[in-house]
Amino acid sequence: MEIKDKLGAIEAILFASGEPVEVLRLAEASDTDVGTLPAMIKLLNERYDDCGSGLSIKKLESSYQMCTREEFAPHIRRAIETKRNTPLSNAAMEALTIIAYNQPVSKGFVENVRGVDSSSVINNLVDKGLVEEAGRLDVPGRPLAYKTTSNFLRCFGLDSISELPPLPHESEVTAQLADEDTDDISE
Amino acid sequence: MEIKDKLGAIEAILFASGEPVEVLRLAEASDTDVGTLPAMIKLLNERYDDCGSGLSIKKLESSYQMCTREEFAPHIRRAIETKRNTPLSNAAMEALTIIAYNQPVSKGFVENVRGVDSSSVINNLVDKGLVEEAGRLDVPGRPLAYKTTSNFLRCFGLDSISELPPLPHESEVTAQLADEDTDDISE
Amino acid sequence: MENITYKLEVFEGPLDLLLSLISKHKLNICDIEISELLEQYMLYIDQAHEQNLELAGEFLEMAARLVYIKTASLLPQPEEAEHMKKELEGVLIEYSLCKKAAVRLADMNIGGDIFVREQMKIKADMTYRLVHDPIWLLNAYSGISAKSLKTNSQKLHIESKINNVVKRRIVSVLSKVVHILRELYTTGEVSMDKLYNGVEERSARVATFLAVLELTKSGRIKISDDNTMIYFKGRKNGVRKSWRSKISSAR
Repeated sequence: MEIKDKLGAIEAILFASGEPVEVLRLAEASDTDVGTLPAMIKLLNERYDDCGSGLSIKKLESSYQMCTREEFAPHIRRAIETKRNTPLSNAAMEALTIIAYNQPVSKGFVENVRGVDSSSVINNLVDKGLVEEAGRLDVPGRPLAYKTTSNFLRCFGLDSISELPPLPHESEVTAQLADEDTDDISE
Repeated sequence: MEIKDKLGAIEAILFASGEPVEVLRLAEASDTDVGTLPAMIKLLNERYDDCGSGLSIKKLESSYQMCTREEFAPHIRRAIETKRNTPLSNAAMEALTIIAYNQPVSKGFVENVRGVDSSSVINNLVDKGLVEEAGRLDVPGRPLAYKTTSNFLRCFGLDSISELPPLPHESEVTAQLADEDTDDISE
Repeated sequence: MENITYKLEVFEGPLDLLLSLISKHKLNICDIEISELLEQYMLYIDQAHEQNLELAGEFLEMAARLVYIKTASLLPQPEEAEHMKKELEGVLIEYSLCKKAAVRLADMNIGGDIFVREQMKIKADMTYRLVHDPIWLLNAYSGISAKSLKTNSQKLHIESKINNVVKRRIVSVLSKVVHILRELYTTGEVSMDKLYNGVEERSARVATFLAVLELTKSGRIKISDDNTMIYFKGRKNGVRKSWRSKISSAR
């Protein structure tokens, strides 16, 4: 195995691990001698320096970790924070309305109405500060309950939950259907 | 900001995000013009090629993602002891194919083509991040629709859904069944 | 779960089985001989039955469909059968295309060899800042409520069905055996009518009937020639005790 390949393997391993990798494990997995590993890491870091890469490899105790260079932190923050303003997905809107109209409500309830697993959707709503935990429900299993937040009210221009647009009443729906029927007849 | 710095910022953003980053978001956060972004990515990938890096940047629909090169998979596996992904079952591949070629598509459609209940197969594809919800279809019952993910593209080496291999022609099917017959006879 | 339900040897489902039969018996997928296909299909179902393989409902549904097509084709005007046959052929061709495409796609799978990483843990404010009209909420809710109402009512429906089955009292044959023997121990004989007197529940009546058969078979009781009276075939006390203790421990 050439040095070039070993360097590639070291990069790939450090990238994929995310967390710090023990010197011994890194050497073994990249077919590198433990003694020469520091020199290899140095080669990689020099290459990163030369081309102004956004990455660098840091030594922590007896481990190595790949990370970004500090000077690019503002860019990273911008990239991650702009994500917060991507409009809500259909799935997220559905889960949010089910919680809004039925709060406090368990994850199970949302999943029942939607017919699919909704864990990640709800976690996402929590991350976005639209929904928060509201204790546990007093039903078997004592599931976590969720309710909407004040940020939710702000995002939808509401003063309070009582201002949610009223749901059409079931009798209205049937009345409307009946109306449509009569329309059909009169046509 | 020099090109060198922009390249560094792009690298840092892609590294830190982990998941695919939308073109617009990446351009904005790295102070790059959307039009020149593809050229910048190309520069980075060329640099990675030249020095035999373990990394590469993939385009997935309208996003970019940093990932490792295939050839280093054995090293990574040795280092981080990931279980080799169990290959997808025939049932899963069938459902995935139907969704990929007809997306967005309901569970009912998949079941119609396969002739068997496919709920657990589809849930499994969702868990594996190959398939995700895509709103509801505007047909009676408003069933949930499914589409493939960017992870699907990466796993199957595609840049976009339009690159899916063309479907086999009907005549191939009839011919193939006939071929199998002759095979049987010759055995 | 998918394994036990659909995996019958190598078949994913009834369509998979049909395709294999078509190929094995050199049938023309564009003009299937239904009788031949039905015969082979039923042969397979029988074999599966013999091996105690649990077949998914879909396999039986398909059998019914094939039988129906065959029956309809015997009618003076077999247009419906012809139509259903064409439909089945269409489904089979479509499914076989899907299988073929799935194999091609599977060849391209490199997912396990490319690694990505988790997002770095960065303290970022992810609070949602966009502002929407509240009518969005109503729209999203009414988009699902029709469906959820339907599924919820369906669920009720299913629950009531299950309750019909589960909540109905099931009377065990054993309890009736005990009942009959108890009668016999006290009186030595009992009339058939008396056993059924006041027993309204179907399950209880069936259990009584089976209990009489069971006891006759084991030679514990005998029935009069006109089938109206049951007599006790006397046993030693010790046997009686051990039998009863067996029952009470079995309970």
